[in-house]
Amino acid sequence: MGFDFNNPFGSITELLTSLLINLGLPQPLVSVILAVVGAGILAGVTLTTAGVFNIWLERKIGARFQDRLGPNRVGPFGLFQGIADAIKLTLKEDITPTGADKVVFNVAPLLAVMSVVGLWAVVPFAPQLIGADLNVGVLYVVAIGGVGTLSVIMAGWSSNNKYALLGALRTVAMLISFEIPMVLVLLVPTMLAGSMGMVAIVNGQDVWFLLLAPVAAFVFFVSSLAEVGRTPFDLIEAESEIVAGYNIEYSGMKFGMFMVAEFFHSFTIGALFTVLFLGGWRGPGSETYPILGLVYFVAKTFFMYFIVMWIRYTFPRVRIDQMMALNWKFLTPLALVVVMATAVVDKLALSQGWPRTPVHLALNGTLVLLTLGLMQAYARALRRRVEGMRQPEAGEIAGAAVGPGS
Amino acid sequence: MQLDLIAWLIPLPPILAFAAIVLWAYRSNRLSHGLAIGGVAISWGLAMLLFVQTLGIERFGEHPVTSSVRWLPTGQSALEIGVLVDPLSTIGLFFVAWTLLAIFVYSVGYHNFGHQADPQDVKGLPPKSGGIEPMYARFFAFISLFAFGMLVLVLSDNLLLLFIGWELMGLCSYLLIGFWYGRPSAREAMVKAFLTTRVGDVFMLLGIAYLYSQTGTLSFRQILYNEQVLNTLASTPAVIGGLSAAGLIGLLLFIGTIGKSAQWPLHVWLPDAMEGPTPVSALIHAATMVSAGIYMILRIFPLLTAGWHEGGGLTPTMMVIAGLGAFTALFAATIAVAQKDIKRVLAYSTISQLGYMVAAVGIGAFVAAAFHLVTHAFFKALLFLGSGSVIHGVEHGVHETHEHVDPQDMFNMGGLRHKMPVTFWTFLLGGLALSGFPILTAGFWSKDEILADAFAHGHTLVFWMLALAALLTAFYTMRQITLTFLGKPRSQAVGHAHESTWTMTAPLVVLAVFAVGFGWVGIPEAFPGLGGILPNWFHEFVGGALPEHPAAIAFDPTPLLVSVGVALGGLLLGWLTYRRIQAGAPDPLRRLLGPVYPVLENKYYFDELYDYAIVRPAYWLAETFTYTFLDRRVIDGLLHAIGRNSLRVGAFLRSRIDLPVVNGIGDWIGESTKSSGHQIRVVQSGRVQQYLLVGIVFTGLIISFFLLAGA
Amino acid sequence: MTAMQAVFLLLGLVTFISAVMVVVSPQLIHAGLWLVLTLAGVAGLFVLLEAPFLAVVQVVIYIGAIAILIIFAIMLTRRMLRDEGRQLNSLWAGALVVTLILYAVLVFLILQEPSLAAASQPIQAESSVLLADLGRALVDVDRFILPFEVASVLLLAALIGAIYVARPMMAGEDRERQE
Amino acid sequence: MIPLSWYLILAAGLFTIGLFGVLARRNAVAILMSIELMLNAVILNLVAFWRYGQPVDISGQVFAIIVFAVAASEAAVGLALILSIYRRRSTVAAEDINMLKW
Repeated sequence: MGFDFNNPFGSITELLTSLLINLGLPQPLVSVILAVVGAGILAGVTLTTAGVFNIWLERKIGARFQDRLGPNRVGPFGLFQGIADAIKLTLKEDITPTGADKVVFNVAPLLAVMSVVGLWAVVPFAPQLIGADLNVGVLYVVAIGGVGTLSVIMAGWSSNNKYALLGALRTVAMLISFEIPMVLVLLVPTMLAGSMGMVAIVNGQDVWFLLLAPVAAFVFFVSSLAEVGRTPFDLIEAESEIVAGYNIEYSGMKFGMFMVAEFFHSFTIGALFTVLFLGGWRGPGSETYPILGLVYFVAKTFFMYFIVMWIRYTFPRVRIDQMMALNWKFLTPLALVVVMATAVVDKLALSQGWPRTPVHLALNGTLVLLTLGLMQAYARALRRRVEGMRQPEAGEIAGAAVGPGS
Repeated sequence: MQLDLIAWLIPLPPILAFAAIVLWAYRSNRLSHGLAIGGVAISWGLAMLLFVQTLGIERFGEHPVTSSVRWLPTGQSALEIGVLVDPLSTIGLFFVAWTLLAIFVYSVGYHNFGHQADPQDVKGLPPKSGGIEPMYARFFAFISLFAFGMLVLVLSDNLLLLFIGWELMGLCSYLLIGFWYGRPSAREAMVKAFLTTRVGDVFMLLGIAYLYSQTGTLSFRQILYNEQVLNTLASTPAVIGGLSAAGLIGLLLFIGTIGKSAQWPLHVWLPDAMEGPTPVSALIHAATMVSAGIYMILRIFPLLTAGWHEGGGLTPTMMVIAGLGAFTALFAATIAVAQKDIKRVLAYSTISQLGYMVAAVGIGAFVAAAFHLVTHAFFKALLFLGSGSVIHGVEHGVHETHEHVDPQDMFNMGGLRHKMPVTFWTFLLGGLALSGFPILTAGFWSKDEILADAFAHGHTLVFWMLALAALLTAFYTMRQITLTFLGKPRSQAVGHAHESTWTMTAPLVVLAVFAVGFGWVGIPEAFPGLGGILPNWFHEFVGGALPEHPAAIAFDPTPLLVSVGVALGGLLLGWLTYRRIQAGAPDPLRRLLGPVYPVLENKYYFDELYDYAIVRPAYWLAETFTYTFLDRRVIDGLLHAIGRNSLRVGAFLRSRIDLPVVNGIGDWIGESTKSSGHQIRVVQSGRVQQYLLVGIVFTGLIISFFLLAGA
Repeated sequence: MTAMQAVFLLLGLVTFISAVMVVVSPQLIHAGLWLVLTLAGVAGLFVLLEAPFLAVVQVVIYIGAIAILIIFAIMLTRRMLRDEGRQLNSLWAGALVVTLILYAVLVFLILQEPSLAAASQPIQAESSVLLADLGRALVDVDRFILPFEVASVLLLAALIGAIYVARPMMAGEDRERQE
Repeated sequence: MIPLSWYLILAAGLFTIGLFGVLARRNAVAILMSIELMLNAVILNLVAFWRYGQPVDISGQVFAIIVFAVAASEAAVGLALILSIYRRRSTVAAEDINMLKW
């Protein structure tokens, strides 16, 4: 078995597989072990390097948005700022509040990081370079997201702090709510690619799904932002309302883990978006040189990450009722419609032999127009009602007082 | 679309409209009449589609469209409901659909749609001053239900379904006659109509039951087009001597027709039924429901005539039918001559014309009867709607002038031809059709065919009675037209009358077209000059409904001359008598006829006769004999005696047996149940988990018992 | 003992112990968290059974929805949180006896049946093919579409019912009930 | 390899533990959790039988999925009921919820 330098990751996998099978382990178990090990290594390596770098990046770019310089003391361009932060957090005192549920309190941050790192197990960086190509990869993403929710609950409850509990309740309500449109629109790339496996989805993107399903991409992006709890959805740690949310009692590296989890998560949604809608590693030449695919992937991911940051420094925070309304009255119905429409149109297009991309583009265009029209009508009705409330006539008041059903 | 599917669908829209109006739409008048008219328009469209489609079918009578489903299983067999589209039902559907549509549209205008509701109007009374009818939506609901009943009746393929439609219409007739239930006369009329027709219906139901017991089926196809069944029925002697089973069944069913089609002696309800709104009079009591009786005997024609061959002697049943029809025709015509109320004249005219058809059926003139049925439906609906338009216009004048005149009394009218031209011309056409104005009108052709048939087959008595009736018909028709439209206004109110809205006049025009034109499809081939220009399509088409195609009768100038003579003569007489009548002057006939006139005016005192002969004796029987004597004295006395003795026995049983023995046992059972309940009730702790635990333990015990026992 | 058996024993032990903890732990929220662990263990067993789809669905539905919902409900009702008194009712001893007997009988029956106890080789099947087949089977008219649709109707009914039952009473309604 | 009986014994264990919880726990939410345990045992059984029986015939998984749906409905409705009772009676102890007792 020769080592193919054009496809290094595939060769390594094959090598390890044959090695383990020779040790007497059965095939399925070997793939499980390899998946776990591979995912661990991949995620660990990627995230520790990317994490430290990301913190620097975020602070630097954020500074630029706010017309500042940002970190510039530690290392060239302040590059080592992330490392310095990490060291500082590690050295800080680790406080466990009295009355806290110690085990749960300590497990929560671990779970938080785990849930993010776990996501990377199914992210294909390049051809063959994937922790585990589960054939239910998309569903796996959702499942792991659920574990993140659990960590928030655990943190909030175990802190024995009212603000933490309130923050946790808010967060969980939000996470559970936004999971629904996210899961729904995840069906769109699944349908378009005909598989739930991440690699199959990437392979299916001869045309980026962003072009085939821009509405779904939009819904996915917005709901992932909410899942991360990034601005404009950072009301879960709104300092002015509930001090700092579920992680108020955490300090030192445990707090650091929550923070890192959040940073990773924003980065991760960039990666997921890339995989699902931007064609993953695919680009000119990536078939012949898999290494090039990795470059494409990282570039796309960072671009998405930049957009996330851009939004963070641009938009104000929404209120909780606005957030819920956005989810239940806008994203969820839209996602439902998109899923159904895409399913029908795609089936039609395939059976009738229509060109796929224009058909889907037209469908999405129609959906956008419809949505905008509906929103306009809704806004108009709302305005009319508000105006009616401002200057109520005598008869109206009497009518309202009697009301129906009384 | 398949024809049987269309046939199934035809009756549905009106019943859906009825349900929708009654349940939801009744708050909106516009929506209600929209639903009703929309429903009947869909039915109309489907009926026309069916009509056009069936025209193209060769030998349609032998291959009708049938479809049925099992409905009520009865032992081995099952009662079925189904549709039958043969030439007869096609023709029936044709005139029913047209008249329904016309009258529905007419009702919109008649009930003053578009006018403001008058706050003085109350439900149950007609609007006082031209406001919209307070129960507008209800009216449309009722007539929609009626339309359903009529369409079911026409399309049904068996007697049971026909009877259902029949009774449905009876109910609607009752409801609609009493639509203005605030008027005592309307209440009495509705009860009268209902009870009178019920007399006929009971006999009809008897006939149906007898038929079912004899043949085991009620399907038209299986009975009427089955030579064997008919022969068996015709040769089986019935329970009543001298009649065959077929004859008796036919007679019983015919009594249903007597009630429904208001033949003597059950005719008394129809004139009173004019208490309902005029569209109802036109729809139910002229065009459709009363025709249903004729339709039914046409439907069962092979059964009625079982044992009779064309040209042969009449069976007893047919003799009864022919005699009764001819008598009714003449009898009602004489009454119509002396009536003042514009609608009452038409009501008696309807009875008379229905008598014609009955007589035609009685002498075996199937096609002629069907032909007259259709043409009569058109021109009589037209006349009623026209009279409604007249009344409407005169009422308007009454409101304007505040003059207290009866808006339905013809002697108050006159000169309306200038005020209401459309109504006048259409009414004139309808009147001419009714009186059988030669060549031009449909009534001439259909009536002439009946007369020719009667003459050709030697039923001279019938022929002359009908001819005399025709003369009277022409006379009273002209009397009506002259009094109403010609001359000068005889009251101020009439001077202020004006033409009705288009929703009322448009149906008049449509019906007038049919009243004139429909006769041309049935011109006999042998008619001199005109015969053969247009094929005698009607005879060919409808005659196909019979197993044996009836032969066309040879031409004979006598009946033609007689019918032309009586028509023109009657018209002329009518015009001459009434053209110069002054306001407040008595009817010139009064002088002419002397003592006969009051008899006619009071309808031969039939209402009084029934009152003395039936109603009062019934009251007396109920009050004096049954109540006072039988009930109070005999039965009560008996009961009191039994009661007193029972009390004594009871007291004995109670004190000696019940209290010590029975009660003791009962109390003991009760008490012991109570105490054991008290002891057991700790088991019901209200704790679900305990129940579950007990359940599991016992389930385990039972399972292990069976497992161990099995092992 | 093969590696697979070791993995199974490990997972089974975790599942079993956390299941025990679910029913005995005095704090309700701990019970909820133990429940999560039990469910995760069962998900792992599904992976061993080569039903990855069910494993992921188990995580999504049970951990991500049901368990979270239960914990959420516990947190919403604060008295439950504080309720650290007696967690078992008076029947617990009887219940323990009954369940132990039941378990003993079940284990006895399972072990008695030789075909079950044999260390049989599970039949190999390509899991992605199975997944596709599962998807088709659920919407195939000839197979499971009816139960599938009924289940979805059941879910909808449960959704509506839950909202109706749990919603706070309106002011007017309250008055109505008092009357 | 792993014998089928191991799975069955484990599932039986989960089931009886759940049953014990249903029978013995005071708190209604805890009872609900125990019911979930029992349902999970059922699912485990279904999947194990499927795997060792006829994996090509997918019905075991289908039934598992339907049980998932039932479990989700049960949890939602059960929790709604418990919350409703809690709001009215301020208790969630199963033995205190005995309003229908004689």
